[in-house]
Amino acid sequence: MDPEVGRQSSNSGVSTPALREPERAKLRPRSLRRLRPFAPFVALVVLSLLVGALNPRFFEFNNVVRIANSAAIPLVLALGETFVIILGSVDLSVEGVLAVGAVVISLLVRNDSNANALGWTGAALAIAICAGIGCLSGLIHVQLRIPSFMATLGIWFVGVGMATLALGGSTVRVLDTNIRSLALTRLLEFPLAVWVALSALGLAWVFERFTRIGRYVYAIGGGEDLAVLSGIPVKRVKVVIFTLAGALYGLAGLLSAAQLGMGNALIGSGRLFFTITAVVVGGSALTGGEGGVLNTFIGVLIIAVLANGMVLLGISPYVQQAVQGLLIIVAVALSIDRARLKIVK
Amino acid sequence: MNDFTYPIPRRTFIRRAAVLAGSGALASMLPYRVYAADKVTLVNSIRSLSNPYHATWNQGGQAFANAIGADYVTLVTEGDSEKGIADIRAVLAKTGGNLVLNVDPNDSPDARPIVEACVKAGAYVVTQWNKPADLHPWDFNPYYVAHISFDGVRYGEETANALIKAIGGSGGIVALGGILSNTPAIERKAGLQKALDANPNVKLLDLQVANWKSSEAFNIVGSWLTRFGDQMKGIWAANDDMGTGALEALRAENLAGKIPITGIDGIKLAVEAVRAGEFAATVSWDPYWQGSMGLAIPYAAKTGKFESVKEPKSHREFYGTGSLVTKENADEFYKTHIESAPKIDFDDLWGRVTGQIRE
Amino acid sequence: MLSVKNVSKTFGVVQALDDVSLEINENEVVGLVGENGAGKSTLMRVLAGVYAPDRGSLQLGGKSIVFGSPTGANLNGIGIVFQEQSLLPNLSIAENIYLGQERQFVRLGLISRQRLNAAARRQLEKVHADFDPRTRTSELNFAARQMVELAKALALEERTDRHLVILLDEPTSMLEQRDIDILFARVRALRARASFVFVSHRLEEVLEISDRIYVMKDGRVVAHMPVADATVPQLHQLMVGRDRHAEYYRESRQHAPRAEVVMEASGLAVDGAYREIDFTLRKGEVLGIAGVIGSGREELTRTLFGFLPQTRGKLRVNGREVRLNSPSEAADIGIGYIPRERRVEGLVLPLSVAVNMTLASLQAVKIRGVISPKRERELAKRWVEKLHVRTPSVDTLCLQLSGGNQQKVVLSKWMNARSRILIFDHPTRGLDVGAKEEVYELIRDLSDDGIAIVLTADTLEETIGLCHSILAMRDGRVTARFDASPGSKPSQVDLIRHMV
Amino acid sequence: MPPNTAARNWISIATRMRGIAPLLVLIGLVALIGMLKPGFLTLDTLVVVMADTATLFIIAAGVTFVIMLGGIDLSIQSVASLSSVIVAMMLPGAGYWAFPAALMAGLFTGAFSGIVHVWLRIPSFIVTLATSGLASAAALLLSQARSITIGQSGRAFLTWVTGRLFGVPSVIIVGAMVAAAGIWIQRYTAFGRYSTAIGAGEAATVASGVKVNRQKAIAYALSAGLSALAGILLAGRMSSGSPTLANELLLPAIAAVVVGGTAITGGAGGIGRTVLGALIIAVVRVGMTFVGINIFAQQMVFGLVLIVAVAITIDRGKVLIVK
Repeated sequence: MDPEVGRQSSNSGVSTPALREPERAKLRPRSLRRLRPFAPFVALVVLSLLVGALNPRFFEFNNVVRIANSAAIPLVLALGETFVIILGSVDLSVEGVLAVGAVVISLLVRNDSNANALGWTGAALAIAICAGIGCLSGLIHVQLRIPSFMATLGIWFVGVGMATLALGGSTVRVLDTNIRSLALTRLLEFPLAVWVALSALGLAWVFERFTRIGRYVYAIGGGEDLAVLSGIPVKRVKVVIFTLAGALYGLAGLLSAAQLGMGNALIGSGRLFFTITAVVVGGSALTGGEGGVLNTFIGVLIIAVLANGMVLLGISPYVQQAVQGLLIIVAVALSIDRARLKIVK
Repeated sequence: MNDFTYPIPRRTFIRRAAVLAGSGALASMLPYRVYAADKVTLVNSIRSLSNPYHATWNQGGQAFANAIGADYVTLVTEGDSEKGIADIRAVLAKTGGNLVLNVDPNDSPDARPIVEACVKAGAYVVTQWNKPADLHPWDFNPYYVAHISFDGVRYGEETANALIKAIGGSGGIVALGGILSNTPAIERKAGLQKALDANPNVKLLDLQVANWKSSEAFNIVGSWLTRFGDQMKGIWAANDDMGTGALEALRAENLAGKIPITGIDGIKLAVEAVRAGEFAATVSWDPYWQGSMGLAIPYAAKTGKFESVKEPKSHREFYGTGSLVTKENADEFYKTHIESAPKIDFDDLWGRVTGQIRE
Repeated sequence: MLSVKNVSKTFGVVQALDDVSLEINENEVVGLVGENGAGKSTLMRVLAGVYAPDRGSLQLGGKSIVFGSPTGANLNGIGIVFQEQSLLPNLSIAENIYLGQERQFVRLGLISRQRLNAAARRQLEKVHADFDPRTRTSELNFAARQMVELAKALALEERTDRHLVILLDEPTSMLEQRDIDILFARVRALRARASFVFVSHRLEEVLEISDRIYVMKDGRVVAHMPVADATVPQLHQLMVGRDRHAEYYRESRQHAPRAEVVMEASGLAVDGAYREIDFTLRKGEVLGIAGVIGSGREELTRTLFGFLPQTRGKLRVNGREVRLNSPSEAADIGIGYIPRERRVEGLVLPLSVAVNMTLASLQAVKIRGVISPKRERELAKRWVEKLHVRTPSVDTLCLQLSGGNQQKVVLSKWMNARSRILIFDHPTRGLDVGAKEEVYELIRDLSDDGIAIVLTADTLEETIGLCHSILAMRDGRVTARFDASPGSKPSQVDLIRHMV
Repeated sequence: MPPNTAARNWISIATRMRGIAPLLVLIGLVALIGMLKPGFLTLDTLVVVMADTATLFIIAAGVTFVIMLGGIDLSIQSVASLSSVIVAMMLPGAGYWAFPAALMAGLFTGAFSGIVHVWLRIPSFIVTLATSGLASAAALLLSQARSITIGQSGRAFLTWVTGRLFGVPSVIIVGAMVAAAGIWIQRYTAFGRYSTAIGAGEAATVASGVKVNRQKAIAYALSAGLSALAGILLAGRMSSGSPTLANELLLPAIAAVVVGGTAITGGAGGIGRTVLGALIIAVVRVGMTFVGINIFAQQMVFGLVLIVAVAITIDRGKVLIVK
C-alpha cells in the first residue's frame, strides 16, 4: 500500500475529516455562506441608495430622524415577535395587546375622561397587564396544546374587545405631559421614543445572546424534543417568551399613546402584518431557530425606508401595495439562506 | 422508538373534559334577554363601536329608545359586510320582523340585500351614507322609508375652503384620503378638487391614502415634511382621525398650529383642536342625530305618523345638515354637542333636510 | 455501583420492560444487546431519567434513587449519547455541550461566553477533538458530532463528584470503521474515569469493547456473561431465539448478472464532491460503493437519484443519456431510492402503510384516473404478505412500525413502482440481526428478478458479502474496482487500503 | 416495538373521537343557542345561516388546500375582491363570460404565488402577502377605486347565485358542490394524496419522486381559484363589486380551517372539516347576536369561543410538537 496514504491515514485525527465533509456537501464556498447574514443589511443599503438617488432629501438628517421615529413602535413590536418566531411559534395578538396597552395607559394617566393621574406608575401597570395577556396566550398554547397561531388569534379578538369595552368605543386623550414627552421631547435630535426603542433593542440583544432563556429560545426553535431531553423547561421558557412579547407590545402601546396623544381600540390596527414581515425580511426563519433581534432591526428599517420612500418618490397610492409587495419579495429572496432551510413552507 | 410519539390518551381526555366544562361555564355567562315579539325593537347597525363617531351614534340610538321605551339592539359589522348582513337577518328572524332598522352599511353594495331582507320581513328601514345609486326607497314602499346621506362634495369643499382661507389663499397643500374605494372618501376628495379649481394659486402637492387611520397619517406627514419642507402650507384630511394623526406628527416637529389642518366628522379631539387653533376646521354630522333620528323616522312610519308613500322624494333620499366647526363657533359647539348630549326634537323629522340627493 | 433492580415499564398496554435487573461496576464497559424492540432503548432512557420505572428501582451505591428528569440523572453522574443525536444544529459546539448547564457561566445574570468556550475546549480535549467550540454543529459531520456528544457526556465530571456512567445508545450505527476505531480508542482511554453502557446491533463491536454483556429479549434480560464466555453465534442465538443463518449474506444465492447494461456512467463528476467516475451496472447486478465519509460516495449516491445533478460527465440509463435534475425525474425512468434517513426521507411517518406503499406510483391503484382506496388496500395487503411486513393492518400509521418493517414498506414502495434500478443507501442501518437477514434475502430476490442495485452499506462485510462488484473510492475518485463474485470475493483489507 | 392490540384500539378510538369532534362542537353550539333562543332552531333561520356561510366556506375551502401542505395563503381576500370587481365590470358587456374571466384571474394569481414560492423558495407567508398587494392594486386600478354596482341587466346573469333551487338558496348548493368536489379531490386524486403527504413529510415525499413543486403550485392556484369563485358569489349577493369587498374575510377563513381541526402545520385534516369549521364560525357570530350578548363583549366572547373550539377539535394525534 502506498506510503503516502499510510501517513495520511495514520496522522489524521478526528478534526481533519470532521471539517472536510460540510464543505463538500454544501458545495458552496464558505465565504459566500459567511456573507449570507449580511444580506438584509445589503438590501437595506441598496434600497436607501435607490431612494436617495431619486430624491436626495432622503439623506437629510431630518428625514433620518423621521424614519427613526416612524420605526420606533414597529421595532418594539417586532422585538417581541422575533423571540416568538425563533421559538418556531407565531404571535398574532400584536394589535389586540397593543390596543389594550394604549387604552389602559390613557385611562390611568392624566386624561380627559376620568380623574386618574398615575403617570409612570400607570404606564408600568398597563405594561404589566399586557405582559399578563401575553402570559395567558403562552399558557393557552402550552397547556391546551393549541397552536400558537390559533391561541394568539383568539387573544387578538379578546384584546380588541377589552379595549373597546374599556372605552365604550370612544377615544381618550392623553394629557400627561411626561407620557407625551416620550414623543415630543428630543434628546440629541431624536425623540425619546426612538431612544426607548433602541434601548429595548439593546436589552433584547443582551437577553438573546447572554441569558440562559435567550439561548433556550434558540434550542427550542432548533429542536424542541432535543431541548426537552437536555432538561430545558420548554413550557416555562415558552410562557416566559410570550409574556415578554406581551410586555413589549405593551411598551409599544405606551409609545403609541404618547405619539398620537390618545388611546382607542383601533390604535393598533394594521400593525400585525408589518411586524411579521419585518421579522422575516430581517432574515429570521418562520420555521424557528434562525435569526435574531439584530436581523429584525434591519428588517424594520427596510420596511420603514420603503414606506418613507413611497411618499418621497410620490408613488401613486393605487400601486403602493403592489410595489411594496414586490420589493419585499426581492428583499427576502436576497436575505434568506436557502441552503440552510431545506424545506420552505 | 415510538415510545415518544403518543401523548397518553387518558391525560388528553381529562384535559379535553376540563375544556368542555370551561365552555359550559362560558355558556352560563351569556346574558339572557327576552324580546317580546309584540314589542317593537329598535336596531342600529354600524361599522364598529371602537371609533368615537359610531360610539356617539349608538348613544343617540339609546336615547331615542329610552324616550319611547322600546328594546334597543346594536349590531356591528367590524368591517365585514357578510357578518353585518347575517346579523341583521338574525335579528329579523328573532323578532319576526317587528323592528325598525337604522343602518350604516359597511359598503354601499350591502344596502340592497339588507333592504330586501327587511322588506321580506316587513321591517321598516332607513339607510345612511352608503347605498348603490340605483337602489331607491320609493321602489320598496312602504318599508324602505328613507336614505340619509351627507353631501361629501359640499363639505369636502367647505373644509378645503376653510383651509385655503387659513393659509392665506395661496400656497401648496397636501391631502390625506380615506380608503380609496369608499364613497365618502371619493366625494370628499371631489369637494377638495372643486375648491382647488376655484383657487388656482393653491396647489395640491400630493395626495396619500392613510385608510382613515391616525397612525398611518402620522408617518405619511413625517415623510411629507421631508419631501416638501416649508412648501407644505396646510393639510386637508378626509376625516378627523387622520387629521389628528397629522396634528401629532406636526406636534412632534414643533409645527402644531403653524401648519393648519382640516378634518371631517366633528369628533371631540378635532373640535378641541379647532378651539386650540391647531385645526382650521372640521365638519360635524352630529352622529347623535344620525343614531336617534335614523330610528325616529322609520318608527314614525311604522306607527303611522306618516305614510312613506305620500312623502316627496326629497324626504326619501335626502342630505342631512352638517355643521362646519371653525374657530368662531367652536366653543359654542363644544358646549352643546361635546360636553352635553345635544337636544334633539324627535318629532321634527324633516328639520335637517338640505335637499334631495343628486344622482 | 449503579444497579437496576426488577424494573418494569409499560406504555399504554405495551410491556417495554419486564422485571429487568442489571449491574454496572466502576470503570467497566457493559455491553447491552437485543433485537429492535427488545427494550434496550427504553432501559437506557430509564437509566437516563427520561422515563420513571413503573415498578422496581434504581440504586446508586446501594441506596435507591429517583432521577425524575434527565437533569436528575446527570447530577448523579449519568450521561447519555442518544442514538438519534441530541445536538442542536443551530447552536455552537460549546452551547451544545453545556445546554441546560449554563448557570455555572452566569456572572451578574449574564452568560460569559469566554468561560463557556474555554470550558467547552477543555471537554473537547478529553476526546482529543480540536474543534473551535464556537463552530455551529451543523458545520460538523456525523463522526465529529459524535465526539462532541461524548465530550458533552464527559462534561458531567464537573457537575458531580460521583463516578460517571455514560450510556452509549448505538453510537456506532452511523459511523465509518475508522471513526468507530477512534471512538473505541477514546472509550478505552476514558475507562479510567467512567463506566460505559454500550448498546449496539453489531455483535463483533460489542465483543470487542465490552467487559460484560447483557442480552435482552422482549423486555427481559435473558442472559448476562463476561465477554470471555461470549461468542457471536451464541449471542445471536440468545437474541433472536434461533441460530444465525449459516451464510449470513446468502452468497450461495448470488448469481452472475445478466448481460444487459441498464446504467452506465462515464467521467461523471460533481465539482467539489467527486470526479471521473466510470461504471456499468447490469440487470440483476449488485454494485457496491465503498469509501469513508468525504470520499464522495454519499454524493455519488445522491446524484444517481437526482438530488445532486452531475456537473460533468455522462450518465446513461437504459441506453438513453440523462441528467437527473430531481428525484421525480429519476423515479420516472424507473430508479428507486432506499434512503439512509428512513424516518425522514423513506416514509411519511404519520400516514398509513398503504398510503406509503403507493406513494411512488398511484397509477397502480387508479381506476380511470381515480384512486380506488379498495384497490389500494388490496395491493398493500399483497405487499405486506409478500415481504412479511409485521403490521396490524395496512391502515396502521408507519410511525407505529419497527425499523425493519418500516424498511420493508420503503422497499415495497419502489417494487410497487416497478423500479428496475434501486439505490440502496445504508439499507440495514439501525436494523437488528433478524431484520438485516430479511433485507439481505430481499436483495437477493430483487437481483434474481433482474433488478439492478447500487449499494452503499454500513459495513465492509456487508458490501463484500452482497455485491457482485465493488468500487472503492477515496477523495472523490475511484481508487479500485473489485470483482466480488462468490469464491473470488476481496478481503476487507483489500478494500480498506484503497479507501484510506 | 410491536404495537399492541389494546393500545391500537385506544388510538383508533381517540382518532375517531377527534374525527367527529368538530361535528359535536357544532351541534353543541346550535343546541346551546336553541336552548337560549328557541327561535334559532327554525328551519328558515338555519337555512339563512347556511346561506350566509357559503362564501366564507368557499374561501376557507380554497385555503385548506394550501394549509394541508403546510403553507399559508394571505391573498385570498384580495383575490376575492378582485374577482368581484371583474364580474361587476364585465357582466353588462360580456354576460356569462364574466365568470370564467374572474375565475381565470383567480387561478392565474394563485399560480403566480405558487410558482414564485417554489422557484425562489420564499416562505408562502411573504409571497402571498405580496400577491395580495398585487391583486388589490389590480382591483383598484380596474375599478378606478369605486365600488361598481351591477345593474338590473347584469343581475339577470346572477340568478344562479341569488335565486333558489328546490326552495334552497342556490349559494348553499354551490357551497355543497364545492365541498363535494373538494373532498373528492383530496380523497381520490393524486394531487390530494400528494398534498397530504407533503404536509405530513415533505422530505419523504420528494424522495418518493413526487413532483412536489407542481403540487404546491396547483394548491395555490386552487386556493385563489376558489377565492375568485367566492368573489363571484359576493358580487352576486351584493349585486356589485368593490376592491375592498372581501377584505375582512381572511382571518375568519383561516380560523374556519383550523377550528375544523385541520392542522395549521399541514398533513392532517381536509375540506370536510372546513365545512364544519366555517359553520361553527358562522353559528358563533350569528348566535351571539341572536342570544343578545352585550355588543361590547362580543369580540371577546368570539375570541374565547374560538380558543375553546380549537382546543376540542384540533387533531393532536399526528402533531408530535405543537408550535
